[in-house]
This record gives sequence, C-alpha cells and structure tokens, in this order.
Amino acid sequence: MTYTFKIKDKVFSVEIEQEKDQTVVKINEEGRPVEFEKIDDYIYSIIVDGKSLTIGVLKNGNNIQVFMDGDLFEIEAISERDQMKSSQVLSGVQEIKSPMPSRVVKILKEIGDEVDADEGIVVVEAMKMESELKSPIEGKVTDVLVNEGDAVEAGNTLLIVSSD
Amino acid sequence: MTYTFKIKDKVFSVEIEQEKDQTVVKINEEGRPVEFEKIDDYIYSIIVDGKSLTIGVLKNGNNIQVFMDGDLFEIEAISERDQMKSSQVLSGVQEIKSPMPSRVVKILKEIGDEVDADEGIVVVEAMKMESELKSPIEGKVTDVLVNEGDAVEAGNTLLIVSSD
Amino acid sequence: MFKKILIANRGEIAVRIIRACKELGATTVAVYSDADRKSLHVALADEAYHIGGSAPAESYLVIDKIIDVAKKSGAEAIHPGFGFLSENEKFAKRCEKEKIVFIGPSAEAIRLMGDKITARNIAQEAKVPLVPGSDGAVSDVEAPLVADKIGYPVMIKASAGGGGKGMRLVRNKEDFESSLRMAKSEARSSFGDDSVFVERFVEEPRHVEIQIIADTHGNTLYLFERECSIQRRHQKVIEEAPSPGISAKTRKKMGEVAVRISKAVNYSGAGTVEFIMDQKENFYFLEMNTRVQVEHPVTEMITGFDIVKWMVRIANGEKLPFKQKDLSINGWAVECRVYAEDPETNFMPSPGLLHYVKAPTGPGIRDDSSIYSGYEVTSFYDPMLSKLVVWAESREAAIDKMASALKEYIVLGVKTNIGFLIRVMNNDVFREGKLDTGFIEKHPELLTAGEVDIEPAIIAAALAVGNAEESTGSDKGPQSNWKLLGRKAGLSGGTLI
Amino acid sequence: MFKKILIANRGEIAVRIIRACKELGATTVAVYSDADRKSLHVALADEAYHIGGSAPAESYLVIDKIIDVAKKSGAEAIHPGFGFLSENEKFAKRCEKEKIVFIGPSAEAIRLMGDKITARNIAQEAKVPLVPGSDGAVSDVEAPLVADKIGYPVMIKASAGGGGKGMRLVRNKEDFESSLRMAKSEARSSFGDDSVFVERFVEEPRHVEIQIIADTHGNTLYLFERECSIQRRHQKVIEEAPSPGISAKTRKKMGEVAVRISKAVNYSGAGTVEFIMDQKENFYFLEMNTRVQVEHPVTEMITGFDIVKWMVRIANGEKLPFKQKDLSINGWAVECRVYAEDPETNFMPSPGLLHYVKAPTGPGIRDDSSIYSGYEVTSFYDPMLSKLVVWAESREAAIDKMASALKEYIVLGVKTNIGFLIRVMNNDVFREGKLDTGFIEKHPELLTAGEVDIEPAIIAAALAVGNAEESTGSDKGPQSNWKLLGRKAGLSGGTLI
Repeated sequence: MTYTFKIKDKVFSVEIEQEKDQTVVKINEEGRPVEFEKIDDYIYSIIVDGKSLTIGVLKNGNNIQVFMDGDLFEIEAISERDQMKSSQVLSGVQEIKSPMPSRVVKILKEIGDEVDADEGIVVVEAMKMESELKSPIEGKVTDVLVNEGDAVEAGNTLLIVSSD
Repeated sequence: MTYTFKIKDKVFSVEIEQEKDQTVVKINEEGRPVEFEKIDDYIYSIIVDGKSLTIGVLKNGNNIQVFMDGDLFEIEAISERDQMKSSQVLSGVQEIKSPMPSRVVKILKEIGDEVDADEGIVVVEAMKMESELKSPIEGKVTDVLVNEGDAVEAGNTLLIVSSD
Repeated sequence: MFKKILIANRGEIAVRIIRACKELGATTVAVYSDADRKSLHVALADEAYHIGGSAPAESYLVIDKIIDVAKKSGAEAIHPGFGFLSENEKFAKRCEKEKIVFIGPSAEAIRLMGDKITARNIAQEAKVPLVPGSDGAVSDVEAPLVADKIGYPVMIKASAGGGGKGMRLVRNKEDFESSLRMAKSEARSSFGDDSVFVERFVEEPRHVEIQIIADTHGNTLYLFERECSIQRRHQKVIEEAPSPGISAKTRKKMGEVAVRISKAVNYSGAGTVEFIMDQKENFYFLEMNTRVQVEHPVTEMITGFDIVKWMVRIANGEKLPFKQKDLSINGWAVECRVYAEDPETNFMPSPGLLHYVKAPTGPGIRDDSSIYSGYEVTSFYDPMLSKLVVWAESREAAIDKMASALKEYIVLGVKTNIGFLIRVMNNDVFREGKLDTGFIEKHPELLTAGEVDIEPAIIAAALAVGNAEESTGSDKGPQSNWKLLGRKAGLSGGTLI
Repeated sequence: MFKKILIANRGEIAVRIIRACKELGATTVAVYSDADRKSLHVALADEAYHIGGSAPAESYLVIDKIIDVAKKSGAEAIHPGFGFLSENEKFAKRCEKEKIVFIGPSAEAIRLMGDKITARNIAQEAKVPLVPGSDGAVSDVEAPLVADKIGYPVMIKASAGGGGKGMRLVRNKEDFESSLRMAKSEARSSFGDDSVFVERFVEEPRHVEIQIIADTHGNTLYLFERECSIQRRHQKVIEEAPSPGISAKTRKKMGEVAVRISKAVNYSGAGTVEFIMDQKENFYFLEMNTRVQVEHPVTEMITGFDIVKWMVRIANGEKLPFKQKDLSINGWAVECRVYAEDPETNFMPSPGLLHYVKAPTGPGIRDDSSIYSGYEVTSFYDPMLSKLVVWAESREAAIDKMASALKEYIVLGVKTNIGFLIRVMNNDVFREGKLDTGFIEKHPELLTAGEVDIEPAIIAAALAVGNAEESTGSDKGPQSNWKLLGRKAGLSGGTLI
C-alpha cells in the first residue's frame, strides 16, 4: 500500500512492504527496515536501524497529528484525487474562521477594505487573552459576518477575504 | 434495574433510580442521591452527600474488580439463577488451579492423602518466588494432574480435592 | 490545625493545595463549575460541591457561592490559590465577617497592594526604587503627554492589572494611540476597570521577584529570588531559582527591600515582591502579589520549605520556626509551564481533548499538573497544562534534566509549547544565563521545530493509517496485502494490533 | 564523559539509569527480551536491541549477547543496574577484556564480596562484628548440628544468595530438615548453586545498611544509613533514610566500619554494606552489595547526591568533589515498593495487564517506575511496579505525605499491595519507629482492608454494570429504563457515556 503525505509544503510517498522477515518502509523510494510496536491506541514504538523512537499519532480523517520529541507535526494524507487538486495555489475566497470558542473584540477591517497577506483583520479574545487573526492572502474584505462583542464557536466564519 | 452483588460473604441488593433531577442508588433498600461522572473507561468520580470518591472499576463477566483507596474489592454480580445456586456451601470437588504461569516445585500430597482446609498441598514457583497453594476444603486428594518440574499455565488444574 | 479547609480554586493549584491540606491532616473541600466536573481537583478532594456555570463570573468569582459551600460543609478556612478571588479585598473581608479564616494576608494588605498607585506610594515611602512614570492613572489626553515627557519606549499598564493583562509596550509615538485602546479594552474585560498608567520601559529588562513569608508574630523572611524573565504575551513561561545573574549583595539588598515593603503593610502569609531589573543589577519595584505565585515550586525546591503548607499554618497562628540566617539556597530549580498553545501563531491557546498524556517522572522531577488522558482543556480557563519543575545540584544539571524530562512529556490532542521549551533549554544564550524579557522575541527560531529528521514521524503516520484501515476493514481491495503484512509482522516482532 | 552507554537491565532501574545517562549527555542503548518489547526502557532509550527470549537465562543473563550489542552499537561503557549480571564477576572480567568500561567495582571486589564466606572473612579481618554461625557452607549432615550448637532460632542462607532468595528462618529443630530442603531448592533454581550456611537468628532484628560511594582516587565516603526493616518474604518493601532509631554515634561507627570494609577490597563506585541490628543498636555485618541498590533513592533525597550519575562519573575516572565532613542529612525520605502481589495470600505475585495506571505527582514525590496504562506485568520478572519515594522535612511529614500519595495511586488489572502500604503508614507502631523485620508478621491486620465503608465500591460497581449493559445494548428489555435514566442523568450532571 502506498500513501502520499504532505507536511507543510513537502510531499512524501510512503510504502510499507514485508520483505522476508522484516517490515520495510519506503519513503520516496528509499527503503529502511522498521521494527514497530503499538504501545497504546495512540503511541507507537519504532526501532529503525537500532534507533528507538516513541511517537504519538492522532488520526482524524485525512489529518494526522504526529507528536515527536515535544513537537506536533501536522500531516495530511492525500488521496490520488486530492493530489490533482492540490496544485491549486492559496488564493480565491478565504474564510477567516475562529480557531476556538471566543469573543469578537475588535473588527479591524470593513467590507471593501484592501488587506495584505498576514495583515490583522479581527481581534478575538479567548482564555483571557486577545489574539489577532490575520488574512492568509492579499485581497479585499468581501463580507463581515459578526459584530464586535459577539460570542463565536470554533470554526465560525468571521470575515471573508477574496483575492479576485 | 436491580443488581445483586456479593463481596466476600456479604450479599447486597442494589437499585439505581432516577428521582426528579437526581440519580438515587438504593443499597439494601436504603437510598442515597449519587452524582457521578465517568472519567475514563475504568474510572468513576462519585459524589455522595458532598463526599467525593474516585473509584476504578474493571468488569470481566460477572466478576467486578473495584479499586478504592489502594484496595481492590472483588465483587461478584449474581443473576437470579446464580442466587439460587449460591446457597451451596464450599464443598464437593475442588480443583486446585495455578493462579499464574509457574513451575511446579513440590507436590506435597499424593492421591488418597487426607487434607485439612488451608493445608498446603503443592508448591509452585513464579517470578522467582515459591508459593504454597492450599486446599480450600477438608477432604481427600482424588487426583494429581502434574509432575514436579512441570511448567503450567494460569488456570491449569494441578490437583483435585474432594470432600465426599 | 483546621479540621476542614475549602479550596476556592481549580486546576493544578487547587490540586497542589488539596495535597498540602491533606498532608496536614485537614479534610479538603473542592468547588467546581459545570466545565470542571471531571477535573482532578474534584476527584482528589474529600468533598466537592458544584457552584455554577463554566464562566468564572458564574462560579469561581461569586463570593456568595463560595461562602455558602464553606458554611454548608463546615469549612473553617478558605485557601484562595491564585487568580479568581485570591486578591479580592471584598472576599477577604467577607470571610472575616463570616468567621471563616482567609488563608492569606489581611483585607487591608490586599487593598493597599491591589491598587498599583497606592502600592507605588507605599514603596516610595519605604525608599524602594521606582521606575519613572505617571503619578497614577492618566486620561486618554494626558497619557501621550506623559509618554513624551518620560521618553519612549514606554509601558501602558492597567491600574487594576496583573499577569500581563491590559499591558502594552509602545516603542514609538505613532503606535501610542492604538496600544492605549487595546490596553484599555483588555483592562475593561479583565478587571471591569479601564484606568491605566504610563511608565518608562527599561531596556533589556529582567523580571526578578522575591518570595516573602511572614507569620502573625512579627517574623517576615525572604526565601530568596526567582528569575522569571522568559515571558511571552507578558506572561511568564520559564522560571528558575536562584537567578543566574545576581550577586549575593544584590540578593540581600532585594530581600531586605521586599521585607521592608511587606512590613509596611503588616503582611502575613506568602507574598511576592516583583522587581524589574536592568542588565547592571539596578532594580525597581513593580508590584506585590498578595497570594501564592504560580512559580512558587522553584523556591520550594531550593529551600526545602513548603510554602503552601506554611500559608495554612500561619493562618492557623503558627510561628515560623527559623530566622533569616537559618535559610540558605541548595542547588538549582527550573520550572517550565506547559501550555496548550501554538508557539507558531503567537502562542494562541489551543483548547481540546487530551487524547493521551504521559508526564515524565523520576529523580528531581516534580510535575504539578491537573491533566490526564481523556481530560478536556476548555476555553473557559487559562490553558496551562502542567508546571514541570526540576531540581539538580547546579543550573547546568537542572537545565539538562529539564530538557530530558520535556522530551519524555507526551501530550496528544492539542498544540503545546513543549518543543519550544526544549529548544529554549538547548539554546546557548539561555544556558549562559543572558536573560531578559525580550528573549523569546529575539529568538523566533525557537518557535518552530526547524530542520529535524521528519522520517520517523512519516513512518509512524503510515503505520497508523495502515492500522486504522486494518481495524475498520472498510476496504477489502488494496488492504488485503496490508492485512497479510500485519499478520506476518506480528510473527516477526512488529504487530498491528 | 562516555559518548554511549549500554544499560544491561530492564524495568524501572533501566529507566532510572537511562535518564541519568541522558542528563550526562551520553547516548543510551537498551537491550530487551521478547517479553520487554513494549517496556518503558526500550521506549526511552536512544537505541534498543533485541537480545532473546523472555526467560532471563535467554537474554539478560547471557554475557555474549550483551557484549555483542555493546560492540555493534559502539557503547563505551555498560551499566548493569541490579540483579541479572550486576554482581557477576565473569561479566565484569569480560568487559575488561573487551575494553568496555563496566560501571561498577572491579571484578575482584565483586568476587570477594560475592561469596558470603569470603566476605565474612574479610569483615573479620577488618574487625567488623559478625553474627555467630557456621564457618562457611555446610553439608546436609553438618547443618543441623551447627544449628544445635549456636542455638535456635537459626537462619539458613544460600552461599551465593541475596535478596531473600534461598533463605529460611527455622525456629525449632523439627522444621530444620524441610526448611533446609526449600532453601537449597530455591538456591539451586535462583543461583545454580545449592550450598548453604547456617547462623544465629537475631531476635527482633532490624535491617540497617550504609550507602558507600568511592572514587578511583582513594576517596571512600558513606552517605549515611537506610532503614530497611519492613520486609515480607525476606524482601524489603518499605525503606527510609535516615533510620528512626539510631544515634549519631552509632551512625558514625557504622559508616566508618562500612568504609573500612570497602577499602579492604579496594572498592570503587556505589556499594551497600548491610547490617543486622538488634534493638540496642548492636550491629553485625550481613553482606556487601556491589551494585546500586533498589532503595538508593531515599539516600539521594536526603543528601541531594545523585548516586547513579556518580557511578557513571566515577567509572569515567572523575574524582568526588567533597569529603565526608561536607556531607549532612537533610530532612527525611521514605520509599514504598508497589508490587503486583496479593497481601492476603502471603504476597503471592499477581501478573496481568495493567488496564489503568495513575501515579501520584506533586511536591516531594518521586515515582521511579516503568509501568503505564496498557503495560503487561509478566511472570518472567520481579513483580515490582513502582518505587514511590517521598521527601519531607521530618519523618512524620514524610509518612503523612506517603500515605496521601499512596491514596492517589490507581492500578487496575492486578492485585497490588497499595492498600497494605497505606495501612502501614497509618500504623502507630510504624509511626513510632519501633521497627524490626518481623513487623509484617506481627501485624496481620494490615494485610486486609478490614472494616471499611464498602458502599462507594458497590455504587461504582452498579454504575459500571449499568453502563456496560447500556453500551452493548445486548438486552432491550429491562435495560430500557436504564437507558432513559442515562439520558436524564446526562442532563442533570451525571452521565453514563
């Protein structure tokens, strides 16, 4: 079975094979024998060429969170169909969503305002801290869906920015 | 729903009811309101009359192990059919089983030997320690199923003692 | 000793206090909000009472509800922990009125130190050096004029503030207005009071604080200093004791100054006098926190003195059994606050379900936490998961131990700052003790994992995906090969089950 | 420092050593048997190599396999831990031959102290008091005659023994023969050598031992004593430091005697000189353990001295940086060994799957363990689950802390001695420090839970049974009511999901 994984911008093709008495994992065609054991629902112990690693894996659909030595790596499992789509660059219509349940403190842009990529467009407060959400693209604010003071849930769309 | 539980020699009848907005647990007809939450697959947080308790429960068929303040209580859930049977006293034919994977070090009784209740009848070794297994009843050894030096699994019958 | 003590708090500090009270032989009473039914403080306390909604204003901040539970349960004393009602003068007064012992200083001491302006005046009278600034709260019109007078960079601070809330650094004039607005808005939502003051910003400042312990018999001692310069969002992340860059002379001077301020308000219990310090060991009074501090464990580790137990004993009228000269520093302690937050997006909180937690243990390691596998971090409270504290014979050994311990910490389900903390421990500038509160801003490379060998992560992901397909068995086609492999792997040591 | 160190052990001591080596900057190499693939020492080490079957004789005891891994991995040194090859003269010699540093004393010191008879002779020469007994191993015929001569009660001990294996107390003549047989049989299976000796049994004896640390530059120091009198099956269960019942004078005398014996064999590294002591502080040499001891943490907690790290440093040629006069005792430490065993059936081992584990944490608490939720305790190795160690300012405070901490420990899936340990902590005789190795036998009431309020356990069982029926939904009849209840309960705070 071959998997295609995307981490940040890099794409890896991964294959798991059984050769003689050992499991071989091929990453981008390069194989290495892997000895592995599932310790817990989420924890894998992996020994590669003597090196022992304990790695946490949390799978949610195509999103895989891998915890290793204190860092969390977000891996996207890409199906063949997805791979075709992913050539698309980050543009078009972007929804600015609340990453957590929070309160809208300040809306910094109005409909029609031009925004740069990484420019702050709305300030939300959660867990007693204010955070500025930024536009992922250069474009224009095409819609503002909340008011200052609104309580919003995780995933609620706050504003829409369009590069067109 | 009513349950019948046996702990050591005591039998308790337990009923769980919903009265108005609270859960009421009746033990031997006496009810008390219980506020409870399942913390984990095995852990219950229970608040009874303000008292907070954290209790571990492991269920295996009719055997329930309850861990509370460092002690493990073995509770037997008795169905109505079992309740009829349980009037039977500890007697008849008793199989002496190995409680864990171990090695038979010494067989202390032969077929036909008389044994007292709590008298040692076989010595096994596991985890580098020798343990003497005792007869639960007074009676006669009717069968010896292993030889000294044998490796046995947990649950293997080693000897049989009969009170008849 | 009190027979029964109510702990008016939640999370790790409630757990810390419950443990201390139990060890002192007292029965412990927890209170909890809707969101906290499954929290560890509820499970560990002897008694637990529900006090309302998840928002602090509906539960932990409601004086009447806390007092009701104290009366209902028969608690003789209340430990407020930190945050919530811990520095609330009204609450301390109410306890007094209800004849319940408030484990902390007098309501008067809380009042005097609670207002930054008053505290500044007291410090001034006690001849404690102060940072130049506005003489009290200033209007929106006055504020920029004061800033012009004392010279940029300046700090805008909420009068009722603390913990970095309602605080803004302004480096140049153009940014002043927007920063003032943000500071006031945060001050209003955090403290219900938007008055602010302005003062000079000390360049490359360090945050050094003195732990005070005072009994009700006139003994006021300092338990040395804590270095708390590693901050993000104006909140401490890494603390240590002692401080790597202060001389014995400065230590003594700061300690004596801190004792002087404490005595000026007749302080009793545990308190912390915070100072800002420049790179030449000049220090200025910042504020006094009239409660136990988040970072109190590092002081406990280098002194062997249990601050929380002594807070309870002092409230019970006990006398400190030693003098300043009996106290000394033993070894080195470092604390890392493990947060559910994302260092890559300016440490934005990351609430969620903790699917799996494994904390480090072993010699010299103390984990003050209230998390467990299956615990949910909600957005109602501070996203701190754990205070990991280590002790060793030297600073270098303590940092080595912390780096090792952090690498053992596993938290799955939310983003955490663990990787970031490991990188700080391995950073040369940090190891050399060249600290200031701008450390994190100066080292953005610590925020991301950087160039690490990602292959093991990819292998683990592949195994997990294969395993999930295997166990659901949703697809009988291409997976059959994998299933076979699973069985074979099982025979040869690896297993997919 | 060594770049790479192999740890030739398993379980918690392997984990302890791995942590120490990592903190010293060394790469760690683990070895594991079939049964240990999922053990924590494999997960925590930087490298891990499989060395054979689950039985120790197929893996951890096979010198060739350990040496092979050391060579393959490029390890410069081997730490043997305790048990297994730690006191094996041949292994130490082989390391020497292969130019791999054995982290421990010389092969010669191991040999001299490894044989009880030789050790006894060395002690005699060093003018150390000895318990009267047979002059070396005795035949089956001689043995009862020696016993008659020195007078009952007597102890039969395996010449090659240790840790209580192959040891039997005989109180009267009639039992001698059967005890001799049992002792020899255990000695044969444990050590492959069934020779035994006989000595007088000291009434109400206490087991007190001295921790020794010696570098290769002629410095031999004692790190004070440990009290290890609470034993079951002749194995220690609870240890503390310092000992509650010894005077400063006796402490000094024992320490100096221990240093004398160590110097007699040119000892280097960490070692323990064990004594038997009567209730009047008369002490007799028992044996010297030429390795790190299970209970070393209590000494570490009262001295701040990291024994395992110093074993490594000493093997690396480093010099101890202090003298005897620089050492002092700070506070009190207690260790409880948490075992998978059943106190009600003479502490019979209870292997099995640990469905759930939650260890206590917090100030002054150290949990040296290698268990986790999902770990399986096999019957191949010692059933010790954890060494729970606490430190506090006094013995009373340490015992209070231990009792509290033990109450937080949750282990589901096997029988454990946790409840028993809690009862010992709360026992008045134990609290008064009136200890002897017969303590457990004298207090059979501590073995069972006794009269406790069983109601919460019954409630929890009922909730769990109801919940299981709810989630399987196997019976649609009488459970429908319960399901409804579950939903209602969910609304009112309780939940069944």
